Amino acid sequence: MTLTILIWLPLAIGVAVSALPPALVGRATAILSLAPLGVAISFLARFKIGHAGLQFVTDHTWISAFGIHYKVGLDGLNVALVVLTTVLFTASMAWSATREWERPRLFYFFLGLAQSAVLGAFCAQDLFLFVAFFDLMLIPFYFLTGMWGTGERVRATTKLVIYTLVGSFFMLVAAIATAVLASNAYGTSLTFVLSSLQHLQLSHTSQDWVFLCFAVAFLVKMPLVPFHGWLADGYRSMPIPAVAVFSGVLSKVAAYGFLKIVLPLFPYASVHYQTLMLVIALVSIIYATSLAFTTTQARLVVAYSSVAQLAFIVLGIFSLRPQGGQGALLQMLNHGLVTAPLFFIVAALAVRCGGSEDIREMGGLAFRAPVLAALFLIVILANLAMPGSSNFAGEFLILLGVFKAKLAISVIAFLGVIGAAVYSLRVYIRTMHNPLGPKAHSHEISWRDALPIAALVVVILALAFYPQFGLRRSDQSLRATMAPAEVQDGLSPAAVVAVTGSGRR
Amino acid sequence: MTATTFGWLVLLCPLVGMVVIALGYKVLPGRTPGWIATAAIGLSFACAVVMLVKLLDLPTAHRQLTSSLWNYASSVGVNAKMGILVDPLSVFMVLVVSGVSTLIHLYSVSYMSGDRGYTRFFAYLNYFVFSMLLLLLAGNFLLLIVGWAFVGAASYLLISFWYRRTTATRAGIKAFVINVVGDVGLVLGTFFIFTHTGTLDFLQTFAAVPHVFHHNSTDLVVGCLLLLVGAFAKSAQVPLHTWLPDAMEGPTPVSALIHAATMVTAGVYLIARMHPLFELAPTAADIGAVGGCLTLLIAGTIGLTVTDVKRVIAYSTMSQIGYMIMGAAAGAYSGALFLLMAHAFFKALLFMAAGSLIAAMAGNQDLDRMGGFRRALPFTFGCFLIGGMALSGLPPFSGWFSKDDILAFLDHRGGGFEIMGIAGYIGAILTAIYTFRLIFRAFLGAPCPEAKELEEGHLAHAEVPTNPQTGEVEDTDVGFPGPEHHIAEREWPMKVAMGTLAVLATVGGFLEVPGVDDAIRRFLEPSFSTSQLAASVPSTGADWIGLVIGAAIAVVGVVIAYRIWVLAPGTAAVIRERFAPLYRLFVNKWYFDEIIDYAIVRPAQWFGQVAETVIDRTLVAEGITGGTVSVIGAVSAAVRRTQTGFLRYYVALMLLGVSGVVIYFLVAG
Amino acid sequence: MAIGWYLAVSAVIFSIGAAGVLVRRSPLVVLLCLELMLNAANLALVAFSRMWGSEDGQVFALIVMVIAACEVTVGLGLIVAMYRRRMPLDVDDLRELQG
Amino acid sequence: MSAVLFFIAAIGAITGAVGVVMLGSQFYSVLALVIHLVALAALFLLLRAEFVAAAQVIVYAGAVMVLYVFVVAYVGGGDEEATRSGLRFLGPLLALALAVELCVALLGTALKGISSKGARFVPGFGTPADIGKLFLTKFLLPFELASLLLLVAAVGAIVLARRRRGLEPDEEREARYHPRLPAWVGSMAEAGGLTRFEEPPAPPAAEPEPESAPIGSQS
Amino acid sequence: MTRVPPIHIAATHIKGPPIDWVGLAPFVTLTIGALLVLLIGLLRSPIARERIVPALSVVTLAVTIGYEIATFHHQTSIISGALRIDDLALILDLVFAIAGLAAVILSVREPGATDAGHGEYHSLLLFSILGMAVLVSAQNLVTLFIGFELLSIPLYILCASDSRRAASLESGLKYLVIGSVGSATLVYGLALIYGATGTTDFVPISAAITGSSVQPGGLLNDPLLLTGIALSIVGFAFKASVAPFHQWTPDVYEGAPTPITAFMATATKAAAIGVFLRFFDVAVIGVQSTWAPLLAALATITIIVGNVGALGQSSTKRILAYSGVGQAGYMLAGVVVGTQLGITATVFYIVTYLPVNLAAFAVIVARQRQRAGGEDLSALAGLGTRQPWLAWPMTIAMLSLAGIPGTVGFIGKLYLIRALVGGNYTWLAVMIVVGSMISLGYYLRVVATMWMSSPQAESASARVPAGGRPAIAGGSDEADAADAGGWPTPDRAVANAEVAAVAVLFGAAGVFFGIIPSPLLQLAAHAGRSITGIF
Repeated sequence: MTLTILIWLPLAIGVAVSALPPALVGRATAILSLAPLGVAISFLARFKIGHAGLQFVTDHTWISAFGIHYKVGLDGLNVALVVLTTVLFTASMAWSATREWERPRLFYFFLGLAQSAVLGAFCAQDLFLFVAFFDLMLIPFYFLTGMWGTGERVRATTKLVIYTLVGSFFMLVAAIATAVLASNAYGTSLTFVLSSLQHLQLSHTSQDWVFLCFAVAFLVKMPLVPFHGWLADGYRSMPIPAVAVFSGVLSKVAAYGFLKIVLPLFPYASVHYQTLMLVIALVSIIYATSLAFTTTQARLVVAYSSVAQLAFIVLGIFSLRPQGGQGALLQMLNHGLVTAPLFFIVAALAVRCGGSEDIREMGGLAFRAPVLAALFLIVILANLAMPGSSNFAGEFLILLGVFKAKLAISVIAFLGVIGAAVYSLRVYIRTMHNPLGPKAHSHEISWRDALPIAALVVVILALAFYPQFGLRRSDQSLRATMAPAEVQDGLSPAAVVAVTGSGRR
Repeated sequence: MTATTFGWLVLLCPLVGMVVIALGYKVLPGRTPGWIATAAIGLSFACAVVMLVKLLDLPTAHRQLTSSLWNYASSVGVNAKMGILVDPLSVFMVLVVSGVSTLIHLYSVSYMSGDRGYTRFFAYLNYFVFSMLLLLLAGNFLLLIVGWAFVGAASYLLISFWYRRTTATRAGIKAFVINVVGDVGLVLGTFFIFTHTGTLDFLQTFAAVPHVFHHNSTDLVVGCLLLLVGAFAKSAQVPLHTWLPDAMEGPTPVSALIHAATMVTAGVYLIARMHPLFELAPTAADIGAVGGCLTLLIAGTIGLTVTDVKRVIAYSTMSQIGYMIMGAAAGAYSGALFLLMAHAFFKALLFMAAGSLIAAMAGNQDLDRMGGFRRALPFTFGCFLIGGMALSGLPPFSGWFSKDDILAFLDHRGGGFEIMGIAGYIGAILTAIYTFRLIFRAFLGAPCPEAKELEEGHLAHAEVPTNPQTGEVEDTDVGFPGPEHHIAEREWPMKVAMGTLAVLATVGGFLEVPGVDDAIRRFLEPSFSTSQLAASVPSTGADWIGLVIGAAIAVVGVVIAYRIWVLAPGTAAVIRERFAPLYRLFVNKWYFDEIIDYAIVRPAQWFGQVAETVIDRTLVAEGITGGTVSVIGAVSAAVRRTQTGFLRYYVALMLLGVSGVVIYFLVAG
Repeated sequence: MAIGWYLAVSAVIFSIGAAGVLVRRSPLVVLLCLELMLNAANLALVAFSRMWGSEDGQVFALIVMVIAACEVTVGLGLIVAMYRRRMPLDVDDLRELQG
Repeated sequence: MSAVLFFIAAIGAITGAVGVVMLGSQFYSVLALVIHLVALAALFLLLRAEFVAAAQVIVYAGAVMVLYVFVVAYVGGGDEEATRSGLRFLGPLLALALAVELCVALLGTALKGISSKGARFVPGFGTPADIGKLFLTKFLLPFELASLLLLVAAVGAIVLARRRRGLEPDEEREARYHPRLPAWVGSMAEAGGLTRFEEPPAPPAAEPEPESAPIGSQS
Repeated sequence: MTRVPPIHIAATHIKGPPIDWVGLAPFVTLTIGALLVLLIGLLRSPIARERIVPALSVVTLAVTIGYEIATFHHQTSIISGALRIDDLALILDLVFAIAGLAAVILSVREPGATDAGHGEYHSLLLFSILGMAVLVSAQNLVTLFIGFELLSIPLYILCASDSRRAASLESGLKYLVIGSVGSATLVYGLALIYGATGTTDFVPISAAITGSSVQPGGLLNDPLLLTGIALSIVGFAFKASVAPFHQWTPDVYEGAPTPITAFMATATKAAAIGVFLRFFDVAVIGVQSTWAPLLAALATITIIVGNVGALGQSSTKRILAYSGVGQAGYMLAGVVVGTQLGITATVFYIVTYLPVNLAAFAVIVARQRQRAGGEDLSALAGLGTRQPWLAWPMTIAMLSLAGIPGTVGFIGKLYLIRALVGGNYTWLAVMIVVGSMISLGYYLRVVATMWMSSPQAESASARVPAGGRPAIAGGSDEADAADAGGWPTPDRAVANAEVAAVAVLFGAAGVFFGIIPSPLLQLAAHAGRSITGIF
């Protein structure tokens, strides 16, 4: 059972189901999508904790001319994210399966393709392979948004793709440059394999511009201010399952890229631009938060809140402290689990308000929909990272890391925590509480809608009791990936051990 | 089965209760949810008692037990376990909380019956108790913060329990956000301490503190101040107090449980728990004490003018907690906790009585419309009177012993604390005045219509239910107090609960009679073994002097109140005229809401608007995106315009290119 | 005469041909002008072949001559076809394809 | 002596060229080109390129020009009104610039040969014999390809210039005594006389309705 | 040079050069095939003309391809150094042959072919391929020039072959005139080079440039030579439609019969870039320091102009034309580097560019057969639902041209960028990337039209543009009816069988080699190595 199977299984399913009559495709996909989930969980189960290195590695030469390998593997950084991916995609497919889609075969094919691409991006251990998957991820969403979206879908999807591909293309150049310059500098043969590139550090000047290219690609994908131009339109037009996985998983790929590629490969630049990145993240937090409690579109509240969350993640990564990194990883997991059900719930709310997602027209929905209200409450509390939720554990670690790195920034970042409480509760109260809204016709959530949400809520609650689940596997790998930057930052490995080890008496 | 096992059980009972009630929301009939909830809390009280016993078995030196189930978040140097700390302090608090909660649950069983949200109410209530107990038993900072935020969330849920009331939801979000501010303070303070100690565990921290911090070191002071922010937000101390009066939007039992007996006292617990830190950072401690002192004065003044029954009690709560904070910060830990316990008793009692009173008024809480309930609600009147006397510190009620214990300690410490002590006495006189203002106006004097109706034997019911705050007509299908009301006289559970508390409020003081016994101090001693302040106690004589002064002041206050509202009812108006500006200041609650609104809320909203309209639409959408697009578009248009279709133009351009290329080569060559 | 003179002449003729392509609108005359340009090239080739005393240039010139003839033939054929289609014999009116 | 001849020929060539460009009537332009070609042939002779000169006169002034004249006659080469566009002035300027550049290039070279009268004359240089020999040896391939190219040109001329149905000026009249000409009429097949007048499967597109088929968009 | 006195000259003395028939085989095949096709085209029976002729052309091309594959690695220079047969030439020949094959198949039922007579049409096509083959393996100015013309002149005719459309004739004339100006410039440039070096063979030329055989210190700064190079650059650039010599491209591409457009867009461009490689990396590599910056500048301009020009177009053919301009810019960038890696990258890019472009044009042909104004972008609306077997190849083509992973275009870009970065032309690599970003604007537009716009919108805008005509007379109404009715009537589907086949085949190739590029990469690597003397 190699990773390759896991990666390509969803696509295979997507292709296979297109043989079925359209009526059945949805259910079939939803059921079959349990297979990748199962496989992923089996990997999680077999994952050996306490190893920094890769596990379940598959390594074939793909393009020998460039030393490009098809190398996939799991380590502490991506194992949880892989599982998250399968979980969210399964949830989305389950959610879609109970609805009518025109051209269903295509729809589920693209969903499958998307899942394969995301899994590939997470598992890729070769720089070029990662770039390829990273760009490939976009295509299915281009179609999903353009064909099944709402409103100005074509405009929105074009904007989305161009915005993100602009970044990706720069990243392509940067990636190739990384390999080429490295091989020139050290006289080795051209290779894109991350593990080997890690030993071929680039000169400081090249690191600087390469880093910026990567950063742009990732920041656009997340997106952070000021690269969020596509966000509002894109999220507003995407069909719910697509937007759920997009903000749940795809944005994580970018964050993961920082952790997996940028930090180990360009430690000098990471330290050099640390403050810049932290400031960008900080600005995004403040900015997205203020937008989130201004906008009246329920969906956009979620969208902007995820921008803020991702900003927190970046904050954690670029604290260049293991606590921050761990927090970021945990937060990736949590945010994915929270944002997807939120989008499903937004859809459910829209159904109860004549299709409108404007919170001004909602209100008092909790009446006659206590289950929906309860689910929503749990998710929203997790979203505002209430202590006791795993999100809080993540934010706690992130902010602790930043606190150690740059005190002032962490203090300001706490404004984001408060803001999160404000806008989350605002959207909850404006929809669920208060007098009955003008268009509101509340009724209890149906099983088919509740199932994916409830499943995810269960996971959220489980994590809330045991956040360690998201931390214990990544510990070693994270230290490994952070080490170069830390050394570069002046904290020698010894110092690192001192800082981190002091707690464990 | 050690004490910690029962500690876990204490936590488990309410949690199970909540889950059961929540899941059974469709099937549980009638008052069953209420009984289940009460049973759950009662059980956990029982466990707490057992825990106490187990703890008392141990020698004094070994009365600090920890136990952890699993790693909560422990990686890269952070060691947060799912662990509890059982020591006299926590046991004491657990006992108070679970005990009072049991009674309040019992009270609610009947008081809330007839409410559409009956099941939800008890689920929330159990959840709250669970959170509170978690807060108290937490063995490390992370878990403390968790419990800290949980109680905040529970309080939010219960404040906006009648969620169709916009006033209720607004009050809820206000409470929640201010509590989050507190959480943030707590977290940041934790960071400051953690970065030096490298551990989150309480005992390890306390062990490490003396070694890593020198006296009054900046980081420690800042950290402690941030902890104080948390404490102040939770305990409604100036300037983070504005949520508490609004929190009265919640059902009365909620006010009794959360906003009087338990949650709001968490701040006191925190300071007591963190005393090793505070004693090493006196600056922070003193600031805390001052804050408490200010609060008790400000709250007292406001309490004089407010006419909403529950709000008066709420302000009195603020001022009482002001005493506790002041005391705890100054080092009178046992005194503060003593007052905390006593306050839990008599303040819960007061709220319950008020609840009964309000029920009799068919939901109306306006003091101006009340009067003469003495005969209509004899039991309630009795309870109210006991509670009032305890609150205003009349001997021999619990309030007398406890509060004046603190004040005596302050005088004993001397210096700046003397002044605080005096302020405390001023506060005491205010307390006595507004408390008895309440009693006299509500129960004495000419009976109001509702009172009369009740004397004829039937309870008044509002024909059109309206929101007591805004007066707008209530949305009655859900999330609303419910059509019928329940008064203590007719519901034995309420009677039992109130009666028990009345007794406790009366005799509770005798746990600690200077010179006679000091059960509480002795019991708590192990928790404060390291503290120098706790060791130095005023002499018995000093204590007694303090008590006497306190009693005298209380009596004076009562007399003044009697003079103003019973003998010469017009006086109040006269005073109001005389001190018009002062009155305006008090009746507007010192304008705190307005200040916060203008200083923080509005700017934030304004920035949000600007961000959306100006920055996002104009700058990002038009500026960055649109700019690029339009530039490319212009170039594209230019290119296509040159494509005229005129063959000869093509040739011309080509030849132009030729000469250009040739020139390049001639120049380059 | 020095070779340079011949080359100068060829350059002039080449430019005249180019100018002709630019200013004349009748495709026929445009073809003639193209002939001029090719002939200029021929002159240059022959001059160079004289200069180097190698006959490659002359061979090249002959080939160019053939090619010129071919281009002319095809061009004339096109013109006839256009005439048959009643299309205007004026390059400025051939603007159906543009943008 | 040679200088005089050169100047006469050069002037002739340039005047001819100018004439081609300036003269209003296409017919005169053709004649001007003839003059130019003859003058050019003279220059070739001065450069000892007998064979090229001869080919020039025979091929060009002979065959090609005749072809030109025929076509001009066929399409009725009327006068062409002077061009209106700005190219009228821009064009010559461009050409002038080009000429200057080329002269700079040609005369600015450091090669000695440019200013010389050319390499030492070897008897037989430029004779048909030599050229032919080159064609058969070194330039065999170009030679063969040139023949193919001529074939292509011939085919192209036929493909383009042959008559087509529905496009003739006087379609109706012709249709009367040439009912339904097959599609290949005028093709080389017809020229080869390999075809009789029987029914080829005329592609339906060969039924144009004049009114519904305006010239320019045959649809 | 030693001269035989004229007296002794007699035909008997003349020894023809030795001829390596193996190397020459592809050329011979093409020639014979062309002539045969021409003759069979004279036959009477329509079967012969409309079936055998295309079949024979296919056979010819197949045999050619066979020979080329057989003679791979067979490096010789034949016919007294006129031609050089090496892997570079062979690979490019393969490209020409495949493009020709596609063009032949697409031309079945092509009105242009019927109109010009199948024999003539196909033989001209084959002759043009022959010309390309000669051009890219020419080792001698004369051969080069005649190859250039043998490639161009048949195309002039073919562009005009559909002479019932005024547009076709117009494009023919435009192409002819501008082309002739281009070739005149080219030949003048060649003349100057000959004048500067005194020889017409590449190798001696490069020797003369660097060495001091002609002039001490070589000709590195000699204006004569440099001007010659300049003029020849223009000639080639025009063929490769490099800006600012590109303006004929959109018009001619739009006017010409679509199969011919497809052929030109792929084969001609390949030939032009191929001759760039030959000429600049062999003959005048000595002055690379002089011409490289200029070519880089031209490449940049081309990338910008091409991609930007395509943005506002309404005709798919025009969009592809402009995109072709942009792509030429990318390829030229590969030439600039002037290293074996650069050559490899360029060749590889040409190879990747071939299938997807053919697929795209095949789809256009299919649409033109189905309805009036099939080359219009609006004709593609809703294709995704109604004719996925056409929509998918087009989608793949667009994505590949845009350089999306999973398609050959991505690998092609990868290789180019790798070569540029390796050759210290990172800024040019960035230009390529910028170009691709702009290009997304129109590639995605095409895709969006196919998948995301409803057929209703399309049938509303289904107008017959000037020059547009139904492939089947009077088919216009039916076609529109069919479009409005959704699924195409079966006979149409059949009528497009071979076209759709081409589209699907090449589309599939576009994806296949995007995932498994190594074979193509090795092929290209051989091409790179076949040019020695540079590193």
